[in-house]
Amino acid sequence: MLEKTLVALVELFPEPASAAAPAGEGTQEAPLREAGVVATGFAKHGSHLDVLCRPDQVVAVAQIMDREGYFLEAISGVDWLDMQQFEILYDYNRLGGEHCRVLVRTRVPRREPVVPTVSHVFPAADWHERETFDFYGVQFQDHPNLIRILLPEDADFHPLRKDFKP
Amino acid sequence: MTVPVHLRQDETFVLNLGPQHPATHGVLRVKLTMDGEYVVKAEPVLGYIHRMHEKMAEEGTFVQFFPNTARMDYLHALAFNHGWALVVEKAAGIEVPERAEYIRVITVELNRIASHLLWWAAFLLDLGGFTPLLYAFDDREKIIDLLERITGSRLTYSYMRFGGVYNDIDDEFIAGTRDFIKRLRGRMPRLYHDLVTHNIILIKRIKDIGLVSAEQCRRYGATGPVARGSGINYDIRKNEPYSVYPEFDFEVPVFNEGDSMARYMVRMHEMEQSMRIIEQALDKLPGGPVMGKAPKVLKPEAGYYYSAVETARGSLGHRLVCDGGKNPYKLKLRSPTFCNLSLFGEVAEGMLLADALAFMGSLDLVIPEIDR
Amino acid sequence: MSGYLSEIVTGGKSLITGLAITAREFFRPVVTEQYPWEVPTMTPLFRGHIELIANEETGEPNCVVCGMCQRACPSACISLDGKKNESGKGKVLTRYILDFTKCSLCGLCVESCNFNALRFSKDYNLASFDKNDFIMDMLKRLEEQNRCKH
Amino acid sequence: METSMWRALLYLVGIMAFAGVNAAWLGWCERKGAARIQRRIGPCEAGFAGLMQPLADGLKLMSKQLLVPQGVDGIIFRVAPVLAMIPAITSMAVIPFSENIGARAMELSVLLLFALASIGMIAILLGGWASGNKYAIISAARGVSQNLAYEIPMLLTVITVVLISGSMNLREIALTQQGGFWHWNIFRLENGHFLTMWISFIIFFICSVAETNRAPFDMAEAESELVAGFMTEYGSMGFGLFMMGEYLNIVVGACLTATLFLGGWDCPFGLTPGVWWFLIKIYILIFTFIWIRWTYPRTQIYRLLNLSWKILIPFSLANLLVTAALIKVF
Repeated sequence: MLEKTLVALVELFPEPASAAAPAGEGTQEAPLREAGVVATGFAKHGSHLDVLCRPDQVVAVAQIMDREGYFLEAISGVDWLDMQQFEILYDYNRLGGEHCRVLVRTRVPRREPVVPTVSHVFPAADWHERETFDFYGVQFQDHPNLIRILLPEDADFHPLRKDFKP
Repeated sequence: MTVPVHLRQDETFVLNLGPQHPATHGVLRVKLTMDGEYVVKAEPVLGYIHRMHEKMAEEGTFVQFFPNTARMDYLHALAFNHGWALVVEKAAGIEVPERAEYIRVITVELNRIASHLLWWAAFLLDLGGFTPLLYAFDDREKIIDLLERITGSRLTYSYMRFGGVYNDIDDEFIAGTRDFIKRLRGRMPRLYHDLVTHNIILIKRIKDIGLVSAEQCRRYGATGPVARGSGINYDIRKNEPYSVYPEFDFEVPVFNEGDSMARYMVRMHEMEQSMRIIEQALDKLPGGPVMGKAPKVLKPEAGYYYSAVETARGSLGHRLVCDGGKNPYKLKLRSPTFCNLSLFGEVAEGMLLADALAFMGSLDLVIPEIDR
Repeated sequence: MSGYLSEIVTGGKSLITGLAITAREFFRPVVTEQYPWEVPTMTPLFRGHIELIANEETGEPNCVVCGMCQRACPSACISLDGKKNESGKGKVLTRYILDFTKCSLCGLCVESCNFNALRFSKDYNLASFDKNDFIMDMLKRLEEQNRCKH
Repeated sequence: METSMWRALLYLVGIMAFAGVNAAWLGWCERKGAARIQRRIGPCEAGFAGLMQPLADGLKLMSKQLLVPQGVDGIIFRVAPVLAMIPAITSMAVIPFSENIGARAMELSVLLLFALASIGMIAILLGGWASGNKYAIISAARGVSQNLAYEIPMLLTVITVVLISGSMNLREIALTQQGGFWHWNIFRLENGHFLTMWISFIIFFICSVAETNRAPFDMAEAESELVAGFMTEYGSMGFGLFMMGEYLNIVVGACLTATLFLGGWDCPFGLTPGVWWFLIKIYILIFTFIWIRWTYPRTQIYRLLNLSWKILIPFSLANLLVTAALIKVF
């Protein structure tokens, strides 16, 4: 299963996947890894594959995952303040059958954080994306109704941003 | 069997189910557009008990997040403790002694039975039967007393620490657990199954109500008893074995009908399986310390970490991002009921109000876990 | 037609067994504890609000004002300070305030104190109309305990 | 019967007292019975074993303020609870408590009882509609369709009883059943009625439970779905009157069942007939009402209507046919 997914994902990124970066990259690593698929140890990181892709490829990856029979477990946002970037993490996992969890990451500049929505592929994403928008202010293009889900409607702040002062 | 009925779109009225409503366990509001008694569109509105646990995680150190974990799903608090302990132990590479792992499994399974008992009581209350609640609470009280003996609190436990558990279990706890299991096994067939499961009124009330297909579960990411009720054999204790679960043999109850009755039977069988796990864990309980060595101030290596734990309601995921500091850089809590509820809107269309509530009861919602 | 009849028969039987069970329960003894008259006994590890431990002879708190519990608490309920000891070898506790309204009884403070100066008390029925009653002064409570002990 | 003023006045006071005491203390019986089934104690603080609890509840209800929601038809809002009480009390005038205790033995008393029962249904409709609350309107619609669905089988089974005892007057019906339980309608031995009468007893009992909106059929005030159904907007004595109306309906239902099937004031062995036997029978029946309520979950509205239209009515029709045939044959 792992190889099948790996093969399916790799052909999505034509340029060679540089596996130079260590398993996870912290904020201080020098060369920013461009798009690619890296296998990470499950015991340590809890996910088998770590995919970094450009924002516009997110929908393509979601369609591949849907075809492979994965389900979308969670969408989370990370605010890398010092690199002035938001990072959106998509967690895909298998329901039953051989276990394989894939983490898909994409980075968007902090000033205009826009990512295409995957809610038409995975309806589960609808609420998760609304929550990421609610806490970080990431705009998901053509999302059915991108309004706040947890915070009151008239809240004008995004609490999980690192520069949020209560 | 929701009779295929022609819903007149124009003559609908909006009915607010909640936030103060007896059937929503907590403060969930569902905006129902109704045509007579049929639900045309159901849209859950969340956020009435949102406390921003994820920001609290970023403020405090790793250890200081333990009280928060118990406040999200207070019915299965120990599984949330277990999930948080697992992800940080994975990140920081902390060893947990064998005895602590066994104690964790025993207490988590006891807490799962307590959670299922309370779900069963509240589900029957939604359907109008008041007496089963008292019988279920009579049993649940025994578990709560047992867990209070060793953890110190009754509902929101902060019992686990990185590298083990807060304090050891004693023989009185072991004897008490064995008595409890014998007692519940004696009461289960008569008070739970004869009085309720085989009752024709209940069968008519939840059979073929709220049909959820396996494909819907996959697209909405529903896990736990909701998925197992629709034929998906996915239990994290079996599929992604963690802690010492591989050492116990237990089956995962899976029903294919996908209606509320299937979810009901899944949970009833799960109580039985949890009792089997507890008995095996008590038999194989090793000696030794309960607290491994863990550094006072944790600074896990930077990176992306994920741990999934099987709670009574589904797979609870902790997506942790560390930047090498002593606080978690980012913690996303993937709560199972958040995804289970997201399919309510699609399934509840065309249902009667009474069926929609029976369906919501079978989803086993805990609202603070949805809102976090 | 047969399904119709068999359903009525099985349905009727299940209703009768239901009644029989509740009837038997009707005559069984009561299981509830009559709270105001029968008071529950707390288990040894029960977590009430924290209190100071004093060594037996002098009745002085063991606390050396190191502030570890103040830092360990996730919701910053503990505030304490002390002054230099006259004989110059350490500090003496002068003020130990616990804001019990914010405490979540997680036990990190008791765990972090390695001078055996904190423990959980056993009183559970704390109720009052005024929030300030829960801003507890631990030193005063210790003196009362010492006074009523001898 | 001489119709002097004193007799009418005496009966008026007697029935009002009977109704008042029953309405209040049935609440106490219900809470004690429910508690015992759930193995707890129930009210035991107010007075000896909680006997003063209904008084305490009554005073509390009276001291509360009756809020009339804004923009609602005030008159109907206030009339609805009273309308729920009237039929329950007036139908007690016709019930034969014993040989010589019976306010008025009218010729068509059975018919009067059922006419009054449908007034109770109108009270639910008015109460639900007049509160202007969406939950109340749904509950009113449910209450009406349920009462309608359960009135028909009830009438059919009563016709079988009237066929056997030959008269519509409750006193005559009770008189024909005197002398030992084998004379009671439920076990009627002569010309083979015992075959069909216990079926009509069961159907009648189920319908009386459904008439009073209780137990598995409490669709009108379904707590978990419709908050409090048609009583949602009612505050103090409005709610109080609705509750007392419900309890009095139970008493009337129990009296009717006892008179029609269990031989009114007749002692099981025909020795000492009297009003105490009648009261014993009523309270046993009332206990079964309570017992059923705390055992079963609630049915769904369509199952409930299916139960009536698809099962109860065909059965009661067949029952009526067989009874008529038996009378013809023997």
